[in-house]
Amino acid sequence: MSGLGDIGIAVQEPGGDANARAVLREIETLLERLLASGEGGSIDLGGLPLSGADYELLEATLGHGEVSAVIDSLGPTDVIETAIPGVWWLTHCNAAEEVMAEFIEVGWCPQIVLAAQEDVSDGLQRLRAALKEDGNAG
Amino acid sequence: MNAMELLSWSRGPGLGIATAVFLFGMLLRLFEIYSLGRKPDLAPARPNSPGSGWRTIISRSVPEAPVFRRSAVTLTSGYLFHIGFFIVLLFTVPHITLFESVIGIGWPALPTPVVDLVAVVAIIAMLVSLLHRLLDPVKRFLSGFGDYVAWSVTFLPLLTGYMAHHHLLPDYTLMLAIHILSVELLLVLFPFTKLTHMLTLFIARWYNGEWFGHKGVAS
Amino acid sequence: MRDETMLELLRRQGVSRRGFLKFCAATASMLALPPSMAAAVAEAMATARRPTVIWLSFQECTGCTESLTRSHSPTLESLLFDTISLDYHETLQAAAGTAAEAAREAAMQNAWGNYLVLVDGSIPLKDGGVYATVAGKSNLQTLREVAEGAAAIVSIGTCASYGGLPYAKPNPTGAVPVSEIITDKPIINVPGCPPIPVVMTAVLAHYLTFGTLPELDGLGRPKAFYGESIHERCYRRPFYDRGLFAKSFDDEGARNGWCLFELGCKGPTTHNACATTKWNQGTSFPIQSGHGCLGCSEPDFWDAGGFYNTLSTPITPVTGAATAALAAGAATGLAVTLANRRRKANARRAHPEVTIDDLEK
Amino acid sequence: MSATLEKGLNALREQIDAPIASYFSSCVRCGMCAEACLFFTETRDPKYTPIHKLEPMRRLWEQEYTLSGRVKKWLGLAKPITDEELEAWSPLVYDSCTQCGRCSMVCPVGNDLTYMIRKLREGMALSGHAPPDVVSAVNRTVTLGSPMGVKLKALQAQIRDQEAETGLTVPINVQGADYLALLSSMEIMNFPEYIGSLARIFDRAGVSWTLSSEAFEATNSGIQIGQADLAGAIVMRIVTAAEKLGVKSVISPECGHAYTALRWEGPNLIGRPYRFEVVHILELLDQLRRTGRLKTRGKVAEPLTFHDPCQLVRRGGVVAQPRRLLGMIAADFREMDEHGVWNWCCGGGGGVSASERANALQLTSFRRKQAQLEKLNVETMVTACANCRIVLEEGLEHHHMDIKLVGLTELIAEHLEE
Repeated sequence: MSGLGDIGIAVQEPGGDANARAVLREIETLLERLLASGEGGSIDLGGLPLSGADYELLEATLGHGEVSAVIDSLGPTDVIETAIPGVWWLTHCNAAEEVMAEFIEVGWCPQIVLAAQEDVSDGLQRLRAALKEDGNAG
Repeated sequence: MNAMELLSWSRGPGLGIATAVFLFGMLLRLFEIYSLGRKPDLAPARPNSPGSGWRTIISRSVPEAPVFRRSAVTLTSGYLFHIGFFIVLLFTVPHITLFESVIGIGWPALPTPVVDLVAVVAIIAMLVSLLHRLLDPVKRFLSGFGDYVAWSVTFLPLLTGYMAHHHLLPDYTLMLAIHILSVELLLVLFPFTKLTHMLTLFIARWYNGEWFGHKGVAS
Repeated sequence: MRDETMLELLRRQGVSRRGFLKFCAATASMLALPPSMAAAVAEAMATARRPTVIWLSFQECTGCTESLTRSHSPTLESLLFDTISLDYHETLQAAAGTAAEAAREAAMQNAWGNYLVLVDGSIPLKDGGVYATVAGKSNLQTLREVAEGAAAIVSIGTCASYGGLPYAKPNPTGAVPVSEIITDKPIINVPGCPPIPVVMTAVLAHYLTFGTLPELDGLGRPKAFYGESIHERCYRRPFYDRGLFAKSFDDEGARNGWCLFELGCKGPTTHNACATTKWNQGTSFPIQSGHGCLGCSEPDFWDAGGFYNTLSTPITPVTGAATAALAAGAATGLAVTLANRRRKANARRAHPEVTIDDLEK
Repeated sequence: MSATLEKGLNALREQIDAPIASYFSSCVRCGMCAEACLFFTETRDPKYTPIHKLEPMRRLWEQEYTLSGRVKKWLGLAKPITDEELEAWSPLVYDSCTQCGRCSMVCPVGNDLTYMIRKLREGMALSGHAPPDVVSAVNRTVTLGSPMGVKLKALQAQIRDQEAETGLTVPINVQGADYLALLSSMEIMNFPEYIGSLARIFDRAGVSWTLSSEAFEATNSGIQIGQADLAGAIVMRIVTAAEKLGVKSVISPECGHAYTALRWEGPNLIGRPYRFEVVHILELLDQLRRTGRLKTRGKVAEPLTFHDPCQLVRRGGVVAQPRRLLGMIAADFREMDEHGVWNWCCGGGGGVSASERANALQLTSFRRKQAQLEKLNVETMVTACANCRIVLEEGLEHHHMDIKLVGLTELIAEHLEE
């Protein structure tokens, strides 16, 4: 036996892409709602048994858009705008870059990208402290 | 007792008890029958009879056309139920593995959708036969408590087996336990109800066929 | 520090609001809550106090602890564990001997009535419980003592939940699960041999977040993870439905990934999340690796027939009972035969010489 | 008079054998035997279902010969069999069963219900629950030699008439003849032409035959009432006479149950095989036909049908012979829809016609035969049983049907080649 590939076990992926189609319909509804009321929504991809075919269909249909960002907090989080503006693909990873959770978010901008008030105020304090040190030094 | 314990009991001690009662009872029934003996027939038999006991064991399964017409509901529902019951019993994978584990011989199963359809047909046929028993004046007149008990304990394994296969109760473990227990109930009551006919009808047909065959008649 | 909220703790560790939101979103996902609940989780986390947790190990193999700690890198689970105050765990704690026991007693005193007890392992009762003692105290005594001040007990693993391996026949130590000793406290069973790590952490997360026990099934298991059978969520289920079964571990069917029912898979009667959550960071689970489910998260799984015996086959052989029954049947049959023969012979003897007078009363 | 319940039950204990046990063990209460019984089909009354008629015997079997039944009886859960019950069952066991055997052919599990009714009658007879008219008939057979009380003198008178008519001698008590012919009293009294027909056919065919003055009556009321000892005594008379005359064969007359009594039950009733063989007259005639000794001329032009006597076909195996014989003399022979071993009874066999109280039921049950006949559009019905013939005549008359009845032997005799 020269490698794992020689072991005669075929792992069959559960077939079909019915779940991806359901997700795409849900995205359609969420986009309509966003345009009508300004309120978007979020879909937890981890809560669905998605097959390889499901992922392929989702990726092929949604594609890559203009924005991609990485949030580095408790491990990387990839934020990618799909080719459908307003539809965001969020992948939360841990420090070992293992996927912890995956969401499709529909909105003008994902909540997690926006700076939070307490982080901004923390930052402001840090800036002031830095300026003060600068001043002291200067 | 939780569902798993019930299932374990039904697959262990329950099955042992049921098998034992069934075999004990059926063997006893054979002794009860044959102990009564039969006088030899001193009248010379007709030579070259078209009939015999062995022939009747087979031929009695095929009714004459006028007989069929007069008892069409009884015969149709009876046939569908009996054939369906035995197909489901003998040609589903879990049952074959059971037989294989007990008697050491296995055989190929039928495709699941086929067995599934057959099970539905058998269930419907049994419901029809019950309805007929309740509505037909002769059957209603002849039927006693034991007849309805026999129907029930035969129907339950079919119904619960179908339900288990299709996961029709939220808890499959409980459903499977109920199914196995219903079969065990059937086995326990088998020798003490009219269900004994499964075995004794071969004896009855043989005696009948021999009697007629002796006289040169195929019955 | 003990009175810190979860949010405060995370911020103290330098985690930003974004990280907190991520943590809450992942927790909501883990708890199988809709994404819209992430905000509610965040809100709860912002005010939840870190609970005191005491982990008791009885007759066990440490597999459950292994399962929980064998994450090679800091994960959300480990982070979550960092947020609880694990005040006593014989295997993990640094302290030993009397110091360890003192730590436990101190933790109990400080949080009397509010701490969580996590138990792995079953409790031996035979011969006064002498088969498992710590510091001269039997497991039974320890459990009773610690449970008294507990808010709730989480039975980690099948041994604590249902007795597990020590409970298997012939059960030489008289082992019992926690639920047979403690009857006046809420108990959550997280069975499995071992349980899936995320299931353990999710139960803690739920308690942490909402301060309540998750919804449980009839066997005390959280419905969110044990609500469905392995079979129902198994990717090989279509083969079962089509009647395609592997007959041995190296046949065509096995190579084609067909259903393992005939090879003893207990998936249909086993409730767990393996088929969806999988193991080792979602890599695989037994059936995907070509081996049937053992049914490890169910009561009595050691005694439910061999692991390689089909679910529909007898647990104990029936041949003995059958032989005995046939022998008894033959003996009774002979007795009935003699009785029937005698009765018939008597009837023949009593046969009168019949005249036409015998035809009328 | 000494019939008692205990004697009856004791007879049943003696009669119940392995076949009966297998039959009762197998019944599934499907009710198909009802549709085989003309007393049910013509009344639609479920109480005439054949298996129901056996209920007292079934209970006795269960209570006395099965372990579960014995336990039930011991626990006081078994319903005992009483005189009242047997009396209530008498019309079911006697008046509404002609022993035709059709139910035995239909039962899907193979129960020979007729066999069981025959055995049940053993118990009914000795417990005093047989119909009074049948009891009287047995009385006359045993004491006078014939159920109708026909004495030798009456027979001799009929023989003289037939001898005058045919110009032939009817041999009596001829030592060493090949065949001993028997008669039924119905033939002697109602159809004496049968004697003349025999004389003419045997004369033409060169058959060596005789009648016996000691045993001329073939009918056996002991079989009908179901009492083996008395039936055996009646059979024994014939056996003694036949063996004394040293005949090779005894000819059963055109009478169904006489054939059953002599051919099938006789050796078992007397407990030994005969030193002669028994043939039905139709079997003998067919044999003569085959060997070319029976020659006929001309054919009956009008359409005719044949009524199969149950004891001859279904319970006796004489099926093809009458058809071959009719083939010689009938130009337009029409079979009934169900015939041969699947025939329908005339409604009066098995002692039913001997019982006054069964008369109305017997006429009702004739509707089955009526329906069969109406489909055929025949003017003549041939049969080979004097009892069937009388019962059919009553039925035809009662239902205002214009069909001529004739015995097959007579019809053959009428068409003998000169």
